[in-house]
Amino acid sequence: MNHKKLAVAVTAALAMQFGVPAWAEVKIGINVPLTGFAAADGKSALDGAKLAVADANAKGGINGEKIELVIYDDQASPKEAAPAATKLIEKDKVVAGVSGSYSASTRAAAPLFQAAKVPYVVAYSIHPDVTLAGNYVFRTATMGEVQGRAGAKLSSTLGKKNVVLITLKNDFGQALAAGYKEAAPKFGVKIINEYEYGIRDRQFGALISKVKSDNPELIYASGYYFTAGPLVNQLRAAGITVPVIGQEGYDSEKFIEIAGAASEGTLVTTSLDRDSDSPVTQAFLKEFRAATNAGADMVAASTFTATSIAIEGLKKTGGKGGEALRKAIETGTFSTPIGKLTFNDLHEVNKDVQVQIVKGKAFHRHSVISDPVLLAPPTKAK
Amino acid sequence: MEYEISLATTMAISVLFALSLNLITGFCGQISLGHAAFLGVGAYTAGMLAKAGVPFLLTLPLAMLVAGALGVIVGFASLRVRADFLAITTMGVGFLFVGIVRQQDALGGEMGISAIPDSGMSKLVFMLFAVAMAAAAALLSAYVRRCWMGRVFSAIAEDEDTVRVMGIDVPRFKLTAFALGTALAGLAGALYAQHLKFIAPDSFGFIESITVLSMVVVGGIGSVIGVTVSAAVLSVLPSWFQVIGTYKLLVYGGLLFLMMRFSPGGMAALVKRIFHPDRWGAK
Amino acid sequence: MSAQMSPLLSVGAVTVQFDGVTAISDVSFDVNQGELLGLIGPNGAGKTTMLRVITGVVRQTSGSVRLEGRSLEGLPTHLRIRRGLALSQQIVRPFRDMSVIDNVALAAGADKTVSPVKALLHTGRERELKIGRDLLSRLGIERHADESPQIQPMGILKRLELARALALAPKLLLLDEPLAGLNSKEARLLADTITEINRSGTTVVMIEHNLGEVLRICHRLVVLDNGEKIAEGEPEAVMNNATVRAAYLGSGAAAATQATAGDQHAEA
Amino acid sequence: MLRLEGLSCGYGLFRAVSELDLNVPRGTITGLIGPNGAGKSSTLMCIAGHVDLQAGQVMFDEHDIGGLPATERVRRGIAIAPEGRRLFKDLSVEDNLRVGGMIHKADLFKADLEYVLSLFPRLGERLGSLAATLSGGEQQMLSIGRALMARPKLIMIDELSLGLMPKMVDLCYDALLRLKQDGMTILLVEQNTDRVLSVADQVCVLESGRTVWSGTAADARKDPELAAAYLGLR
Amino acid sequence: MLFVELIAQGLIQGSIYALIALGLTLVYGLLRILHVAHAAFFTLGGYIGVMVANQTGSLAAAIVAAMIIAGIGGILVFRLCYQPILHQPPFVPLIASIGLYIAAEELFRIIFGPSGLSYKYAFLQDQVVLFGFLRFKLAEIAVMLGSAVIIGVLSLLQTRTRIGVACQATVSDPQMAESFGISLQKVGDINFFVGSALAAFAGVMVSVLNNMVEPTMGSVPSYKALAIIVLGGLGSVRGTLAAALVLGVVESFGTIYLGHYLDRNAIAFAFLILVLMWRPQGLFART
Repeated sequence: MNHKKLAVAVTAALAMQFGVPAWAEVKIGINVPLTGFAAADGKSALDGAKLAVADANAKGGINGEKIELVIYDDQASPKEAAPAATKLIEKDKVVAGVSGSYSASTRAAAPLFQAAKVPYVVAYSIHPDVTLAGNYVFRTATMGEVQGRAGAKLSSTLGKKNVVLITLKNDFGQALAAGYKEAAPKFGVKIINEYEYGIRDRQFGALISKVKSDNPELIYASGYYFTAGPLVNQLRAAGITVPVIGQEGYDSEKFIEIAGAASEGTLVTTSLDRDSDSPVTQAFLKEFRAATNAGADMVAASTFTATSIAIEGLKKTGGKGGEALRKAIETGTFSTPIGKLTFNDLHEVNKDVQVQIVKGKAFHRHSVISDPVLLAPPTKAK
Repeated sequence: MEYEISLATTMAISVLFALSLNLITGFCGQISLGHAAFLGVGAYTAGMLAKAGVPFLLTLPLAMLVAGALGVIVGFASLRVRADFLAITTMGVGFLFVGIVRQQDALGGEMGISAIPDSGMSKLVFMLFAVAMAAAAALLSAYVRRCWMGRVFSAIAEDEDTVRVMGIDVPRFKLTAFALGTALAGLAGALYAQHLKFIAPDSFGFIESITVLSMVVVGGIGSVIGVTVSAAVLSVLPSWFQVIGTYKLLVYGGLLFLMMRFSPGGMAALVKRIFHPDRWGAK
Repeated sequence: MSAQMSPLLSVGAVTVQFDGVTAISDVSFDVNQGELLGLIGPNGAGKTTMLRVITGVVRQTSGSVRLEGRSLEGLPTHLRIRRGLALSQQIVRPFRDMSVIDNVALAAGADKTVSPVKALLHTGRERELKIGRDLLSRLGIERHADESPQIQPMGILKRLELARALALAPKLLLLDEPLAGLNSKEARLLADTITEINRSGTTVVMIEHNLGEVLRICHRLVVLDNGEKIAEGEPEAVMNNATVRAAYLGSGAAAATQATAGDQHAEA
Repeated sequence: MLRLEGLSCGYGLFRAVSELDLNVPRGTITGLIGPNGAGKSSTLMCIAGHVDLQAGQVMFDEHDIGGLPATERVRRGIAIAPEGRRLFKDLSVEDNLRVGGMIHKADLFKADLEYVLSLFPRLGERLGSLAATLSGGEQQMLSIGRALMARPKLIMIDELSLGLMPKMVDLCYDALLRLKQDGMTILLVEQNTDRVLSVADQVCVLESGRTVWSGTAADARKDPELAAAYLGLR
Repeated sequence: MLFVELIAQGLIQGSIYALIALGLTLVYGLLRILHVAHAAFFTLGGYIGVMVANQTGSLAAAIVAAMIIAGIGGILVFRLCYQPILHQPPFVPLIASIGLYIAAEELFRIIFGPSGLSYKYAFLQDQVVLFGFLRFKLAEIAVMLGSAVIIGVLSLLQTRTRIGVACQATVSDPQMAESFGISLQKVGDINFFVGSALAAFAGVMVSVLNNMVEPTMGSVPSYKALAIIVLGGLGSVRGTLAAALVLGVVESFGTIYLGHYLDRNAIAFAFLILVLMWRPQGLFART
């Protein structure tokens, strides 16, 4: 794997040095966190993107031209993402960009793609500002606030009234909490307490003692699998048996592996439905496992989706980027592993929220939240 | 050209930032493991002001003022604790800054501040402006070295008790070093905010503090030229290292270690050793 | 002229305790204008502590220190120095990153280092370098001016330490064992230099173990033992004092000392 | 037993002692005297292996030990009671003595401890106390005792009487004489010249890193010039 | 009741901190180096623990293997990395150590992958109820008891054995210790071995608690442990122990009652700064 990555990067660098003509291949750029604290998600994202490119190339590429993925590590940091984006645009002359990274780095990169008029498809970073950068930026993920609202609805569907929020203190967690708090009153859900934790925290003993004394009916806990795994495990170990609702950050087999038996019954609002009938979804799940020998997670599915959308758009324009590509993506309907997607005027996706439950050491469909009003992403008007 | 311009801007800001720490640590001998906090103070001050409609050029002195004022407060800590204790105290200041900003909704909390209004300068002009600021900081550093303040600083760095019995008000000079250094860091922060147009608490954390300290130490602590060169090189190293992709931090960390292990005086000493081998051969 | 009347430095009933242990107990003495006073006593008698009380490094538990009639109470070290004290430390501590002359020039620039603003606004130091060179040549080490202190033998460093203190143009020069580590010839030469400094108007208080030189050059002695003042007065009288001899010299050597001391003093 | 030949030593570029010659015969007490900063302590620390030997030789038992690390020198039979005593302050008196005997087997400890306690009965009462809590005199006893635990052939003692009450000084000097009777060789640095001359077989006067006089204690007393310049005035 | 629970949780966290910080103190006491890379042995311990346990099915084997390998690694770091730069100004070993830590963290990621590893078997995951209301995971009890036992045994060894006394003497005055035949290098070896082994033990225990090891798991301990040894008065073993437990409890209460104002790190460091301004030598330093 790493050698392949190295080879790609070296080729990219050499191509840059010796000025290989740009028409030989269609270049798509991607920024992912390959080093630093977010490296695990970066790897998933990159695997997803590579799979999308490999799929497309196997089917003949774009007008017979091969697609090349130019990969830069952004360490999930704005400081690294900005030069990476500039380099993609200017040196590598990519026709489209994909963000396989977190919000901080994506927010730094998006205005640069916008300014250069290079369409930029954002996979899973959920900060509202991302698409506000302009009309060349698209997002395939459900925004944090939207998912939070879905979480509130799910809580009431489960018939639970008194909820404790355990919020990951970063933009992802805060956006989720904001959405949840916004929608909770509508569904008669009462937030009896909220706690915050940091992304490096793995020990939640003190927090859990307090949660226990709050005696909630349900816990809405934001996080990534690496924080949620220990959190859910420790919640259960402390004898707290009430349902836990998580989000797409949980959506990885690693979550089940880490939380172990404690993960059983955890609910997750996400974009990927493993029990979907959709052939696209099933094909993706199968191919991903074949390519990486691991189960796909939400990050991989989203980045696969984002990359595929860029490729689909390019197919329509015959490999041309710029405004043509923007329009093609804007107006297209895309069949993806996370459902049929269209973009609204702010280039956010309209889609249902999937609820998955951990059952028998795997994610399975629990329900689908389909509520166009509640789940409406922000539009230009708003 | 945009890419080169962007890199050059990054370099200039890093040089400015590293020189600001060099004033405190290199010249005056007060180690700081939390210097990124002042970059952050400058960036947030400038960012908030710009969003409030204050013109870019006016945000700069204000950012310097706020950062410098906070710097003096932290400087008071240096009067109370020394050496390793000071290192850890300043590290704590860094964590405290990030921790506080995180919880301030007014400062964008965890989400940070984005869409900072443009300076109105073109990228090229902004780059030239940043380079000019870095050059000014380098000149200031060189001047401080040569004036009486620099002499007092290096004496304090070596033996502050003896400086005291020479009738010199050590605390005031230390505070001055902190004020100057942190104000320059504030300026770097203001430029940083304008360059990236997006700031978030994590950009000013421990890692950034360590990075800037390593720039100073690798350059050769106290050496203006050495620090300038090392900050310029180290700041774009990760971008150059894109070629080695996933190995880049490994190489970065390794280089840092090897530099200290085999040339503890940093690049300045390394260069000296290469060009004046006899001077070292004697030892 | 009135300064001649009142003492330059007046130490009044100073007591110092560290963690309940009394290091100095109720010691009083005056230093007159123009005097060369020797502060002597066996190791551990409290001499260096006394010096530290005067410079403000150590705070006395009770008692007072006055310079030119003004109390130094509560003043930090650097302000006491600015009032006219200067200290030459026992263990020489030159700034090793600076040349010999730079060390002295830094001290000579007291008016430029009085505040950070002044220090920032001044670069030139021709005057200070000149003062430095004059002092170095007065102390006979001008040929080492541009060398690093790191390679200098003790004799040079002792003189550098003294030059640095003199560069502050003090009214009262405090010397902590200036002759320690020097051989008899060097010690004699430096002692002569100290006399000369004193003659040219600087009042000197000197802690010194080299009794030969102390007796030769000091005008007056204060003797401490176990933190208490046990004698004060003309050198000869002090050295003949039975208490001093018992506590300080050891019984056997006293006779020999007495004779020698007498000789030395007569010589001077 | 110990012979220094043209010994020069110091720290880095600084030279504390120049070309010192000194012979310490077996079973004697040799006094090393001179003013502050004359290089006496540096000489002892150089023999112990802590100050850089810059030139010359340190011969011990007819072997040149100048290049050996400090850890090896104590095994050859040189122990030191250094300036300022430098006890292990956080350790008990007993543990300080234990460290002193570290190079020997544990089962020798008891016998050696008894010997030290017979010299300094006072330490026996304080075995469990932390070294930091001892009085000055007790600390000096412990410092000497610690050195003796190494079963040395030569013991070097720096500033034996410094800061001690006269009674304590007497006790320590009595112990020295007993050690000499027991066959120990002693190299003593002392400011209290009178005391040294009362016990030493020979003395060496250092000044500014050089030997200015050496000979028997009796001769030293007789030499009026020496007495005037270096001894009597102490 | 909540009060007691919070204290108990604070002590669990504190004993993990103590295990890690203890090694740092041993190194600082001897060499005066802020050994940031120490946290790499915590991570290394976690990885070895998971791998050996998954291979052998025995947690005991995993702990022993982790401690021994990390201990040997510690000796190597001492000899190859620190010994040559001991005489440099303090920031030189500090930066070297930071470089070393960054490189180590990356090495873990490259070798073991970025997403971390988990145990195949459920070790110590059972629950224990004490006094009717205090509920712990077995692993939590094991951490507390394990730390107490290890630290107790260590302090016994330190005071009751010749080697322990020799180590203490060396920390107190390295030169004099050498003068009595104690080799600085050997004591350094022992300190690095013991310190790194303790960190590895903590790493295994934390990996069991979280059922996860990841390349970045040492990053919080890397600076938190520095804060603790400073709080404890730099180089004082007892001070470090006390500071670790105090900090654990402060964080435990802080995250609950101050969590909305400051995050966990900020709470810890705010506490540190307050203490240092009040006592610049740390909480438990000897005067």
